[in-house]
Amino acid sequence: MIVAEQKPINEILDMIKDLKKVLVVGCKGCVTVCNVGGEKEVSILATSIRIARKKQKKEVEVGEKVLERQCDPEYIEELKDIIDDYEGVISLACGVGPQFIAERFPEKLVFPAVNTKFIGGAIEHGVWAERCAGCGECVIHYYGGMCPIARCSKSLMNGPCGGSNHGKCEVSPEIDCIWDKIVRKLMAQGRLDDLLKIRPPKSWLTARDGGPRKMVREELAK
Amino acid sequence: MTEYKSGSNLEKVLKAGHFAVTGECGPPRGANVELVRKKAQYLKGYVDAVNVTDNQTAVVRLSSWATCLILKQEGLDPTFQMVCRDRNRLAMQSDILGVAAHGIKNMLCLSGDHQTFGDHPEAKNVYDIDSIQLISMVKKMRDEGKFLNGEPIDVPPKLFIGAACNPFAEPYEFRVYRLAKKINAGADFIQTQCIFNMKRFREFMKRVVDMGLHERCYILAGITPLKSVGMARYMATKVPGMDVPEEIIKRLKGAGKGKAAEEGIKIAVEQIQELKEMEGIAGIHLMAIEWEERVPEIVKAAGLYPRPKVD
Amino acid sequence: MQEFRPKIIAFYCSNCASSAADVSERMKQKISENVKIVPVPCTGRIEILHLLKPFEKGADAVCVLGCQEDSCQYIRGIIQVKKRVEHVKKILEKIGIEPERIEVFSLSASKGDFVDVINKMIDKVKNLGPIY
Amino acid sequence: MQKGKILVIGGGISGIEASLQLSSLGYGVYLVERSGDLGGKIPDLHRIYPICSCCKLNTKVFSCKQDPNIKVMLNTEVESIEGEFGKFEVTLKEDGNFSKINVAGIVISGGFEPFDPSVYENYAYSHPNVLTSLEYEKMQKPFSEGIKRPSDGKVPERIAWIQCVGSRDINRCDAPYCSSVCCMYALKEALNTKEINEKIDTAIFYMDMRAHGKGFERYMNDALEKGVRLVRCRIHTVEPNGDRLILRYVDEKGEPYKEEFDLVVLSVGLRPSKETVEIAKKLNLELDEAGFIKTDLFGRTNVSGIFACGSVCGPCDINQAIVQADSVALTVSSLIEPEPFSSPERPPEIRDIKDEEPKILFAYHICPEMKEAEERIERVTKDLDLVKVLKVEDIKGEISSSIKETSANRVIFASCTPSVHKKTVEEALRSCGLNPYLYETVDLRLIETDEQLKERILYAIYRLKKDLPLPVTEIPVEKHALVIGGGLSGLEAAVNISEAGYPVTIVEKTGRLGGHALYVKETWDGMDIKGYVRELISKLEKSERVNIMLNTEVERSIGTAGRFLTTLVQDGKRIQIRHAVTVIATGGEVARTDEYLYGKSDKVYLWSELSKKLLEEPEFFKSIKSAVFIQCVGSRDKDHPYCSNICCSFSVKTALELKKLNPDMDIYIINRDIRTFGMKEILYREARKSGIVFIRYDLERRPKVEEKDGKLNITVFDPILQRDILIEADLLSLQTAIEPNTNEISEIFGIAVDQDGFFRESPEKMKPVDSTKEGIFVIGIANYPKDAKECIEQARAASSRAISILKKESIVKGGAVAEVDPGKCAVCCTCVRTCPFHVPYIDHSRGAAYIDPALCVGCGICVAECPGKAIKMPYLSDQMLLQTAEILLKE
Repeated sequence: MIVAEQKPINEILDMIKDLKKVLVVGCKGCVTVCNVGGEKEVSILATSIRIARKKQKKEVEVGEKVLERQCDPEYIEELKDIIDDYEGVISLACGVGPQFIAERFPEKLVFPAVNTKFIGGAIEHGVWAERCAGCGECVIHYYGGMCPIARCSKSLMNGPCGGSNHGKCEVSPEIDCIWDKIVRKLMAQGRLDDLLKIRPPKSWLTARDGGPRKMVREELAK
Repeated sequence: MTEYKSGSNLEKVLKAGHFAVTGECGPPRGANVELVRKKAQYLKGYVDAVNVTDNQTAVVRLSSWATCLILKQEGLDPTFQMVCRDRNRLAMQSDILGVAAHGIKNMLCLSGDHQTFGDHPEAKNVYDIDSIQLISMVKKMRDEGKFLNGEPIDVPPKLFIGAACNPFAEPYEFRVYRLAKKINAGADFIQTQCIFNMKRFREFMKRVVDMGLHERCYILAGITPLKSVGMARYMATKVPGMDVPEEIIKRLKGAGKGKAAEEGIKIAVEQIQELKEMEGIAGIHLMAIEWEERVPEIVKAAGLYPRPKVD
Repeated sequence: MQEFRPKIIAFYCSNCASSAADVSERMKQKISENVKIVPVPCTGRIEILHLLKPFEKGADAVCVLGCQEDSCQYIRGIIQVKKRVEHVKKILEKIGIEPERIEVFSLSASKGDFVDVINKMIDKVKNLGPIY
Repeated sequence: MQKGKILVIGGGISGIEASLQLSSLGYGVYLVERSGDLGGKIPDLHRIYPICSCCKLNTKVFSCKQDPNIKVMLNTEVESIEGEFGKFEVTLKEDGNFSKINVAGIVISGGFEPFDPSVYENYAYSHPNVLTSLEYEKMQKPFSEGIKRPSDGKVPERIAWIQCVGSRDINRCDAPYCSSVCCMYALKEALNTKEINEKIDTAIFYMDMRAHGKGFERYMNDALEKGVRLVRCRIHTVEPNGDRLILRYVDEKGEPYKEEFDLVVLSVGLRPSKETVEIAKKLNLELDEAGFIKTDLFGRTNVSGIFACGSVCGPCDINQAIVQADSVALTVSSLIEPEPFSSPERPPEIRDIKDEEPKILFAYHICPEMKEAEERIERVTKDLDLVKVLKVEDIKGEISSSIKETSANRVIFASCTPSVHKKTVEEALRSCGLNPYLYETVDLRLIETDEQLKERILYAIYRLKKDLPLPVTEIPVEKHALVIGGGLSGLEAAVNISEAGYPVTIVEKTGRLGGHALYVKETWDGMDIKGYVRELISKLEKSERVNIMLNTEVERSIGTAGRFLTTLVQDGKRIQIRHAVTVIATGGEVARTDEYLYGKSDKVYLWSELSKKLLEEPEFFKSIKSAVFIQCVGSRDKDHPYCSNICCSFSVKTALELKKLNPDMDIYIINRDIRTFGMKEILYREARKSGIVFIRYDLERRPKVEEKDGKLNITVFDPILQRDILIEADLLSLQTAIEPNTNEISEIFGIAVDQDGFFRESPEKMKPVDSTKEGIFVIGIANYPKDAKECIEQARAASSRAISILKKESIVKGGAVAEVDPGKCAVCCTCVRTCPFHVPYIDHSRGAAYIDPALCVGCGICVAECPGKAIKMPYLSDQMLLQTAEILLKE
């Protein structure tokens, strides 16, 4: 899933400081599951805004709405009937949501309330970790099912650098050295030969380096 | 007549079978050419080649290639260092051509410390290719006369290719294979991380020799004289992949107040003596960090002065 | 000028805070009328929004009175709510409200701290003055 | 088998508990009490360590009074008992009227009476400022005047407690035993005094501080921290000096001291109740040397059909009395077929009140002294939307009759500790065909004004109108018991439950049954434990109802009383079993140590090793010339701040045994206190008589052990001689702490442990073998270190309570539980991960998480965690919680 985190509330308040009517819009997709943009967080943000503006003695009217997903235009359409009551929209979806809203309602101000972080999963309750960098050409089968592109701080493709330390990355003891894991796993599997092969430089053409990406599936697209 | 890959002084010394000594010069944090020249004077005549670091520890410094040029003017044989952090494959290849064009003949290929350690932690890193891919790219440019994309180079760069090796980083059991991988990729010489734990290094070298890796490439053992107990502690705890055994720290402490530096140099000299006898070791790489002025003394004490002249 | 009498909402665990209240009673301590106490079966039920809402509705402070971390009948209730209170503190701080206006307390069954902690809270909030 | 009803003589806590337990096992019970009410001595106590007593007892008292199968007969004495086992004919006398009843068995639970100190002239008991501990306790009770000096009503500045008055003394009071409870009650009284007025100096004069029970040592440390003084000496004389009293004593060093106090409290010991002993004598029951009724392990007296329990059988605290009462009920049920007065009534079907107009009944329960509160309630409730306001004594009975009378469909219950009465209120609602969760409670404590009370009642009314609990369902009880742990306690429980006719699965981690008991020769009073355990094992092996699973561990367990689902792993294979009750007896281990040359010298043993060696090679000890025991090794210290209870008795008992093997052996027991509580005191006396030397040490001055020339050299500071002495020894036994095996099990079952790692008892209190979760019983060493006899008693008590659950046909679940809305569920697994009890799972056929209402405990944690707001708890809805501030802050 897409993992995101909420922006500091003061930043959000600053974005909307000149508005009197805002609509807070959540999404029931990834951001609900990662506890950042579902029904719960919509209410928390809306309440926080009300308290803050009451404190600032600046009137505000905050609406609350949660959409099924903000990455499909049909659901964005559901805002049609209520959006006119507001000057601006705060989206708690990943980076896709506010853009879809902005595209659909060009006259409205749209604000992102979350920072989209990475593609990852929950390794335990409340802890998410990055697993994929969206490079466009998956190579994890060479590496025991682990991705050095997303999970090595230096995206090294040919083995651990000299900074690997007790299974942790030189960048921070919070980060696992993925190469330590890859080496141990492949050696345990008796795949030393694979480790000794020199992997050639990767083509980044499939990644974002090749320009903004778009995908058309001929068999699906109209 | 011997066939040289680049014909650098270092390559010649090694090929002639001498026990090589390389030094290191950290470029200044500015365009202070005088400082570079001063450091060069300390080293001149005492080392066979001088490594010039490339934004070491991700701190911005005078560029490696520019510093190399100054050293060359001072009559030293510089080793151009390049890390994968700051350049993509285009910039790398053009810089490689650049140094070769100016007569620089050694190059050390590294991954580079992560930028979060340095003075611009907000920077975007590149890591387009990794150090091993860099080694093979340089080799391809030199030996096949081709760019990475396979297109021909008009006058290929002649460089003696080096790589780094840290026998003390984890996973230990893999380190010797990683060394093999670098040699397979095309490394002509290896400079190791500073060695303090001689026991572990002996074990490592035994595996290197067993695998015959020392016959395929020159291995220079990294030596850093310790200036103080504080420095030793810092190295032991703060620098990733560094193994400073407690007895070394004890020994420095035991030397008494104000005498730790002398003891540090003594330890370094003892290490060099042992390394001279160690099978598979072709020389040492002396990294006297911000302590270049003591290099002559160490080289002399280790019986490695004067340096041989090979033509 | 009229004295400022802070309005406080106190959620409390009807299992554990109960014994602490008992001791307070015995020590003849009193609770101010402006403190509104709300029993819940376990403080683990209290969400961030429940803690935030009273501020919108005019409370000057909110507190949660639960059990000791190692004696929660539902094992993790008090631990969870403590984290949520921490989160609410961060929100309050960022919107310019003193984070001390929300607190969570683990009461000890043997000490009469039920009223004690509430009174301390009242004193603290009195010093802070009204929010709005 | 005999069949019939049971007579219980004595309405103190053991009699009450025995009656309730017998009733739940199906008996009709006559509960006869001489005085005007049930409860025995407890109503006089200010608090029961560590909490308030009256409410907890009241629940049990009223349960007795309401129970159609318990006939409570107050102001009644037993005139005569004729006949024999199965056919006793008892004549009772009530206010001069005689009546006859026929019973199959008799349980005597006549309790104790405090020792009368007036026989001692030297304690100046006739002085107004010298009180017994019970008299002092009455003075401390809530709503009474507070602590005053009786002679002039002044607040005392200094109070002294004198321990062992009428205990541990054969010279003058004929009490060779230790009364077990006095050290703790003195600490409690002193600590309560400090809490009421911390300026009062409190000093306890004692010989050995016997804080040997669960949580006692911490309580003692807490008292010390709060400034309670402990002075080690025996006080011989109390000298009156006007209103004050002088105590003269010499400390251990022989230094004389003189202190003056305003009050002196005599910590009087326990004696068997005189009246009961008289009955016992009439029945020819055997008494022990101290005059208590002699029973076997199961509570049987020498006369068949007559049983006894509680402090009439020897000094015991409230928890032990309850355990014994439950155990004796089990014994009765194994010998007598139950005959009830009436068969249990099935409560009416639960009706749906969704469309009914809310009608709220307000019931309150308060202590008689709370006049002011009562008036306030009457004032405040007058104008509120309530169908009736009533003060209740008998909570269940009066609430249910009022519901019927007013056709109320919701209840507000107010009392000073409503959490204690919740079950009773639920039962009342259920008995009227209502969802048992249709009530709110109002805690009457800390209410000072009418406004406060009104606000709380209004909030309760609002909630009752707003939130309706989920409908409840009846779930059939799984007629199967799971016992975890194959040691003495587990075996005893498994045997009892299976003999009562229920299938039992007993799980043992290791490859053999028996546990530590296999290495114990006998108990302190000579019972052959090893043999007893072997007998239990053979019974289990023969039983068709018992499934013994060795080398098996528990992986997880969910559910509550009536229905558990537990996964076991045996040889890597997973086996799931369903059961109604869980008995956990995972035991404990003797802690290892690296002190005192343990592991370095072959002459140094852990006590468990010594016990084993003594069993296997008794010959070895004949050549030993000198043996030393060191007590409290790594125990009662920072890491183990509790007393392991049995080590003192072990050492004294073992020392005596060594003396028997080799009368010339020199034996030293180096200790911090000798805690041979209860009848074990007699053993201690015998040990001193036989020449065993006891030397006390402090944590600051521990003994030192060295090995020289094949001998152990033990140096210890003798506080009496005031110098180090050197002992040459051939053998050293180290009595280390007992550590519980509770870690993983407590997590798997979601039950709490105390600060020392032993299982915590139910928050409802006065349920010593119930864990913090209904239907899970915790017994044996894992509950707290105790001797074999107490382990067996606990196992029997737990079996007895387990059987009363197994006997039920169904349990009611629902109401205050969480429910998933499949439409909103994002199947994100948050509930699966955060439920402390591992109840939710993803049901793929629903495409949503599922929470089994039978297993949910209703904590609300998943409701709060669910990111999609898909889990509801109608009992405490979001809507309600969000409006709370609005309702309460309304100007």
